[in-house]
Amino acid sequence: MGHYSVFSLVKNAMTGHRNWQRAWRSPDPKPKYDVIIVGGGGHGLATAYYLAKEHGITNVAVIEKGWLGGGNVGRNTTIVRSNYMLPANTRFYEWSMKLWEGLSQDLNYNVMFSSRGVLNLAHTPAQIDAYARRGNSMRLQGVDAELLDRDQVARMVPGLDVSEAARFPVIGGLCQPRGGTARHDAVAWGYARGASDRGVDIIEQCETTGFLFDDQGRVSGVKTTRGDIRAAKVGVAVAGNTSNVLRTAGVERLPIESHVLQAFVSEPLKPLIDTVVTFGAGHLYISQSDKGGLVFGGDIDGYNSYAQRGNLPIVEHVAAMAVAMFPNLSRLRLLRHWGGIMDMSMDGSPIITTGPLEGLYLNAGWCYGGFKATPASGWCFAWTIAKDQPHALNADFTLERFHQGRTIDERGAGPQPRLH
Amino acid sequence: MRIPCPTCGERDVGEFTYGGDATVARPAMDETDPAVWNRFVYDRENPRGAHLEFWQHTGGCRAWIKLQRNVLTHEVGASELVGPWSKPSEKDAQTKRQEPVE
Amino acid sequence: MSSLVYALAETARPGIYGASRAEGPGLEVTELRPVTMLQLDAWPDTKETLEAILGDQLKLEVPVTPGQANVSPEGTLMVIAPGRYLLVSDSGDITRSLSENIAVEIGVLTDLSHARAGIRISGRNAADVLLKGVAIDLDIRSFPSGSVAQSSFHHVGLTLHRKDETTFDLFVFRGFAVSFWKALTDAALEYGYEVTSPA
Amino acid sequence: MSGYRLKSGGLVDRSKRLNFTFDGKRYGGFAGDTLASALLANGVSLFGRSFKYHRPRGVYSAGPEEPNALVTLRNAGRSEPNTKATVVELYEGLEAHSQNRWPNLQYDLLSINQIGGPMLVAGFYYKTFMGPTRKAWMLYEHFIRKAAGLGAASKEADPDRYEKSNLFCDVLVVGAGPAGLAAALAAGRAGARVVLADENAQAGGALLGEKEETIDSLPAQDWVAQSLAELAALPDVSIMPRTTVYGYYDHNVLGAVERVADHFATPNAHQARQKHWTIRCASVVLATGAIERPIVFDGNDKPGVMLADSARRFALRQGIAVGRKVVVFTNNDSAYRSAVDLKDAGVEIAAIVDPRGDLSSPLKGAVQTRGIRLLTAHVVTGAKGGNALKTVEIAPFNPESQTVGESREWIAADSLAVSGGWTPTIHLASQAGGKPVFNAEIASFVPGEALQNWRAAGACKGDLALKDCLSAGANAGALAAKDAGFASGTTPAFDVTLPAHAGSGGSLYPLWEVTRPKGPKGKKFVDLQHDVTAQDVRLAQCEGFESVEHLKRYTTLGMAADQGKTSNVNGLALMAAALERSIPEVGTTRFRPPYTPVALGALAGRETGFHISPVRRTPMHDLHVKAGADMLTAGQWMRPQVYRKSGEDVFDAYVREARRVREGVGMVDVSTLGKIDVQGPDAQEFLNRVYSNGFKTLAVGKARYGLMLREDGCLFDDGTTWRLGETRYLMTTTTANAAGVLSHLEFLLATVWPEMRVQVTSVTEQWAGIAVAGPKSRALLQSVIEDLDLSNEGVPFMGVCPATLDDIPVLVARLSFSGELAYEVYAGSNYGAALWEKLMLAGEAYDLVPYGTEALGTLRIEKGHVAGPELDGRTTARDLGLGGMTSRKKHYIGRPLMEREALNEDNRQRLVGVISSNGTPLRAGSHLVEGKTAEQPGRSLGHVSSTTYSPAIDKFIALALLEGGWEENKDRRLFAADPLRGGHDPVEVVSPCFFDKDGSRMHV
Ligand SMILES: Cc1cc2nc3c(=O)[nH]c(=O)nc-3n(C[C@H](O)[C@H](O)[C@H](O)COP(=O)(O)OP(=O)(O)OC[C@H]3O[C@@H](n4cnc5c(N)ncnc54)[C@H](O)[C@@H]3O)c2cc1C
Ligand SMILES: NC(=O)c1ccc[n+]([C@@H]2O[C@H](COP(=O)([O-])OP(=O)(O)OC[C@H]3O[C@@H](n4cnc5c(N)ncnc54)[C@H](O)[C@@H]3O)[C@@H](O)[C@H]2O)c1
Ligand SMILES: Cc1cc2nc3c(=O)[nH]c(=O)nc-3n(C[C@H](O)[C@H](O)[C@H](O)COP(=O)(O)O)c2cc1C
Ligand SMILES: [Zn+2]
Repeated sequence: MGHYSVFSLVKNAMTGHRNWQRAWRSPDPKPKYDVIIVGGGGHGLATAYYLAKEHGITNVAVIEKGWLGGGNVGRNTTIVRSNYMLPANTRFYEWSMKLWEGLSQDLNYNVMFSSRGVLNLAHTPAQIDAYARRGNSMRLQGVDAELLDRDQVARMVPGLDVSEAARFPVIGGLCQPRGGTARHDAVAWGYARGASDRGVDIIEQCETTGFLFDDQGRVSGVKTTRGDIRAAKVGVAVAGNTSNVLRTAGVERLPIESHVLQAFVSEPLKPLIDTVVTFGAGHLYISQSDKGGLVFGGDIDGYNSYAQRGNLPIVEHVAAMAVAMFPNLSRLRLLRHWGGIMDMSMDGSPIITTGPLEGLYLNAGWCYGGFKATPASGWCFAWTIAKDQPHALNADFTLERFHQGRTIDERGAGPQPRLH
Repeated sequence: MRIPCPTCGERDVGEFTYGGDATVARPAMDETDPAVWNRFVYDRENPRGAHLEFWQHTGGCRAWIKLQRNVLTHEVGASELVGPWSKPSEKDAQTKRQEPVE
Repeated sequence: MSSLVYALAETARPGIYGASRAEGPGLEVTELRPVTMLQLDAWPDTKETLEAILGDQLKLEVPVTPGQANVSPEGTLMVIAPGRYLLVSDSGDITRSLSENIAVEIGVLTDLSHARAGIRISGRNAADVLLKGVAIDLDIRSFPSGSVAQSSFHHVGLTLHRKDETTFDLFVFRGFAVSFWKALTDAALEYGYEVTSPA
Repeated sequence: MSGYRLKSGGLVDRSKRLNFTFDGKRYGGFAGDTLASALLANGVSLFGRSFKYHRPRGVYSAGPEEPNALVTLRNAGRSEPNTKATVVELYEGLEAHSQNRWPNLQYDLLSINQIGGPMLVAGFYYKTFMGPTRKAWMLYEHFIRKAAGLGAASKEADPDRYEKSNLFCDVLVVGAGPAGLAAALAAGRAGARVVLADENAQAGGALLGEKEETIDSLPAQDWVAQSLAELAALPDVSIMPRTTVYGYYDHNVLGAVERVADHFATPNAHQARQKHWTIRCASVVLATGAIERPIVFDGNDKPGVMLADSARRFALRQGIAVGRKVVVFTNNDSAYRSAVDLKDAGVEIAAIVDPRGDLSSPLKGAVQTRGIRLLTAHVVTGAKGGNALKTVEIAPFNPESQTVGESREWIAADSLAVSGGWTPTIHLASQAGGKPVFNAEIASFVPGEALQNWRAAGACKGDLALKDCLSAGANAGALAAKDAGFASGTTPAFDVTLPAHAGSGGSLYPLWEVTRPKGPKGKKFVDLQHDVTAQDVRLAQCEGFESVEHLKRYTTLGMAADQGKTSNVNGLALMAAALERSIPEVGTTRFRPPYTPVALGALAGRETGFHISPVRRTPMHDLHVKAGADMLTAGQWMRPQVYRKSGEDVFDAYVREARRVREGVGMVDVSTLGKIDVQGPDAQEFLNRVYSNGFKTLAVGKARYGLMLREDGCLFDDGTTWRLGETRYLMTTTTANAAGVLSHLEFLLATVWPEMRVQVTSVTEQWAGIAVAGPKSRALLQSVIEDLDLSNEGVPFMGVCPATLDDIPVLVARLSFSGELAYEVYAGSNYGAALWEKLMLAGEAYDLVPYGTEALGTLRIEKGHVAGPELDGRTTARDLGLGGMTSRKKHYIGRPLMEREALNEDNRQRLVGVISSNGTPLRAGSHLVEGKTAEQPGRSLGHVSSTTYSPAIDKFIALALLEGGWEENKDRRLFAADPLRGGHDPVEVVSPCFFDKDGSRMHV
């Protein structure tokens, strides 16, 4: 793999850009690996990367049923933050944030991590209290957070309707200055390139259809549309498709439902919104991509779905919220909207664990917040697979916690996936 | 998406609130084994296809219904009322019902 | 009674508003102030019994299917769900006489007289205005006179009763009445509308 | 200067002159012009600058597929960036500006990007900008963002209005070209309710302005007029011009936007600018036509290069010659019509360049009789010019070997009309779930299998011949009507005559890219709007971005505002070539709504701004407002926070209010509490199952506080339930959970205990509620209630009795949230205002204060009563010191999982009282820590949930959740840490009840 830099660009420009190497190799699957990761999304690729980089395990295959990065990593609104309240979440997402901060350099791939700040708006004193609780929790764990008043919010986000006549007047907000966005596709490609370069085989257009078991009943590989592939350990990181993949291993039920979340992008505009702004009361979050499109999203459609497309009520609601928050957006046009299938867990927090079967490892339950988790998720999952036990950072993200009553319920919504 | 309400006919999805998987069997009230309750509360098949689910017509007649819906294609099948009115009386059966699309 | 203050007392001010049309305003909007609104619920095996009592007391034929209403001098009876009826009446005594006749074994009565605000809209654009919020096919062939629907408009739940081709009675939650009125009349601006004194 | 207005022809009204400006310069046009046609008529050829390289760009098409001619329309709050000049109808006073250029359109400094061009290839930014420091990206990003984007958004609010409505029909026909018209006629004649929508101002589609072809012996235009007249006469057909159907959603729900007033300077009073239609129909006919495709060659983006049929449309519709000397470059017959029609209109056609060696003789004849130079077996290899096209380079071509000859010729031309074939407009069909299928004959994709009830007809389906469009349209319309239940008669046959130069549809020679064997390798654009070149496509392939979806994301091909309408097929053809695979093997990227971009305002409609969510008002709302209360949002409700007197701030006001309650009497509007009528023979048993505490022994005329758990054993809600009769209860819930509790109860009755005879109905709106609290509450109420003895005997604690207050029938319940002697007085909502006023009046003698939610909070915190901040969805009854209310004797919702070990560990965070030790106000959201200093606070042991100044004990107090609970911690010195707001103050941990622990005050 050639090193990327401005010099490599100049050099290749002179030869008509005909000598670039593939970003990642495209090998045929070998019959056997040390580790197979099912799912070529952000988490699967990051896991492979860190297995190789941190644990020296390079005889690894990442198996992707479609094209790499075609899942949620390629369809999310790219918000990166670690502004969580519950300690298990805060420390995990903060580790992710730290990894984000050096990711482009680490990968030698510009993932355009832009720490432009993430601002959550508050509309009632009760919301301020709740944000204070969360922000203080962050600060006590060494994470940056600021509580802003209305004027500070107005200065930070010009164009935002902060008038008192608004239906839900803005009275302040919780800001995480280090939060921001990253270029979603680049994250997948960068990890793929990094992993491939370290020896990981990335196998696209290869769907797992079942699992192989050894005499002891341990998972010993996967059946795929490109034949059986053996491995001592199989990690599953298939986001919205978790239930289906595990079903083929005989795990019939999980504390997960698949729901559709939509995302939206406007026509490209000159810089207009410089921060990530979220309006929790109205279920809206908005930022502007470097290309100029306003990228925004709202609540999930609210019903189980594997369709990767949503319906009009959310489209209309999200537009209405966007225009209410920013009355100057009204004439701007929606360019495209799409959906992704999320693995909504029963408490809204993820699962990174050994099991539920011998030889199997599970990474799931990311709901609509797993993009920001990509580095830490891969890092922790790699650790868990390599050492057969969780790292302290993911020790709480077990599968047993639901039955035990040790849920990590940031929203307090209880076992109702559609409410997390 | 349009959802057939056995009472009101076909209505927009926005009038309904999702109530989750209707195949999970609720333990009897006197069941005391937490494992049984845990499975009921937390564990879902989450199939990628035919699904039987609860919806409430909160923006209409408030009925809880069971709906057959393919969660991959969003195709909607039959719906029926749940609860005391689930079995329509003779009289009701004769009257016009919205035929759910198959 | 002087102590009664209806939800739209301050809001539904008579006058002509919105676009002026040569043909006159496209619709008329009136606050309704029925004396009694009563929800009646039968048990599955007492539906016929309750219907008989209702028919008898209200001197009307109880419609068989949800989604229909019948009107008599005693009031309007709407069937809004299986075994569930909504009675709107100008009689103040009807609640007592019905409750005397309906034992809990037959059904229950819930007084909603204060829980809803009533609005009548009529005129050539009445359906056009409603369609801006209600996702129900209001074509007279699909939703003939006498039809009843429960739906929502501008996120406010409403019960809709079509009296005739161009007249609809609406009942909404009282607390939302002002917001609903504003949304409804705002939707009517392009046709012009006249507000008349409460009925 | 190249384009000009022809002496005659077109559908414009030459008697109606309209003035407009572009970049501040004044121009004139005619009614019926688009902004693009009017500018062309004025000889303007430079419309804008491209996205990345800032190359000069002109008009490329005459429709919604336009990639180049994007302008910012209107100004201030009405300005609309990225507007396609080709779809803007001209109106008097129109103002437009070019975009993405600085300082001006002619001389754009960023066109320097063209020099860096070789480096600015697809994805270059992934490979650089990573140093020297980790944070350096933030600086690069700043400049990249500025350079990117196209138009600039207004900073002002949009003054216009948007409407939304619902539309129901049997058959929706999208597109009013020949296929759509025929479909609408067939469906309409069958009696179906038909809606015919077309994005253009006039129906007719490709037939607009068409004179030479005839349908059933009528000139095409007249046939259109006749068809429209017939449709208009059918009672159940509506024709919707200027209406774009942009999205096809589940179950035949489609979104459409009608541009009601975009063709005016401003909408009329009360008129919407645009109207959004949600269309629900039984079946759909997609007759959306086809879009012409470019061919990729060096300089194919020069202003003056455009689609051949668009050049013709400008002539036929607006009477415009797009240039003075036009070269036509085509690989199929359709562009011959452009050449001939332009020639007949008096425009010089310098040559027709066609890679095909052979042409049908009528076609050849039509060209030759007009003396047009015909260069078969030739291709255009390049176009040159600065801000306008100057010359076109051609070379011989061998269609068999697909090779370009070396000899070159330069032809002077100011316009190059290109046709690479036609791409069916399959967007809606694909959105609806039909996977596109490749049709080799037209070298493009056509709609796949229909998964919903729709059918495609006409050019949209790949039928390019008019006769086929008509019959397919009629057929589709009839079948659609049949699906909706309307039998139709026989579908008509159409008799069509075409001019000789119309050629035949099926003789396309697939030609995607022309490459000079030798000579300069200039930029060849595939995606004009995003500046994606043929080289970029090959670069993507070389780097392994081979899947079409990777190609798209890596190069941004098809991701611009035109969503690749003119570029996608070329892009995948080039990728297929690079991979040496077939085009269908490469496939298309996924189609998504909207078909063309939709204003957010139109999607929002009127339900935005203040109307985002309705306001819920209590019956006393207006009185609170009149009394000057600060109103606060609580969900949808508005509630008085405090009734401030002049000079008071919120603190002063709530302290005064709370103090008055403890000393005298106060009253608060509690109408927002959820109220549910629970009735039926089994109501008692039902309540006993849904509450964690016993309800079997509740007597008629008494109330009881109850706890409701979620299935997982955590607390869900609390409230009092009043037994009003043998089988009738009034349940109250918290304001926030009212809807959730009702649904929960309904769910249980429907699914778990359908045999129970219980009815639950929300009566929240039926009752106005006022809590009258304080030592003098009894006296005050007794002064206005005559028919009820309010003494301890008459209405004991938790007693509920009917009474009359003046003429108002009320329910009086002796309940206390404040810990004082207190009553809740309920009356029908329409009495609420009078009730409040009467109490206010009678209260004068008792110095009654109205109090708001703030004082309500003070009073309950003093008493240690939990509310929303404590019932946060993670706490259990035991956590909140309410373990005693969880029965061990019965089965109830939530019990089995509540008993799980983890929910009962002693070190869980549990409710405590907290007192500020140093008199500093406590703030909700602070955390309790052990560390003595703000610098070293240590770990969070819990958090402060509700705070107040307590007038009763003259201290700043709070409720908090703390590991281990209060007894464990009562001797510990803890600190309330508030790093966010800069506080770190010592606190004392106490029992959560601060005042009147034995409750004697409320039992008097
Ligand atoms: C609209 C939307 C907005 C979002 N916004 C944000 C946000 O702003 N911030 C944030 O942090 N998170 C966000 N998320 C969530 C985030 O995108 C996901 O949580 C995260 O990407 C999931 O991890 P992943 O990248 O590994 O998943 P994916 O990219 O979905 O990867 C899973 C992969 O597994 C593959 N796969 C599935 N089954 C098989 C099989 N049988 N065999 C082989 N391969 C298989 C899939 O094809 C897929 O490529 C959003 C999600 C959506 C849909
Ligand atoms: N000879 C050729 O090669 C050739 C090629 C293409 C077209 N044609 C001719 O073009 C005509 C095609 O007829 P047709 O009826 O199929 O198509 P059409 O192009 O005449 O009509 C389609 C109409 O649909 C509108 N439309 C497209 N998408 C829309 C949407 N989402 N919402 C609203 N409106 C939308 C278009 O603006 C257009 O007015 C025939 O006359 C055919 O001969 C010929
Ligand atoms: C952050 C972000 C920005 C996007 N910006 C654009 C854009 O500018 N133009 C565009 O056409 N699509 C854009 N997309 C959407 C993609 O085209 C695509 O719809 C999305 O990745 C989902 O894939 P699918 O539509 O192929 O299923 C963007 C997506 C994301 C996640
Ligand atoms: Zn219903």
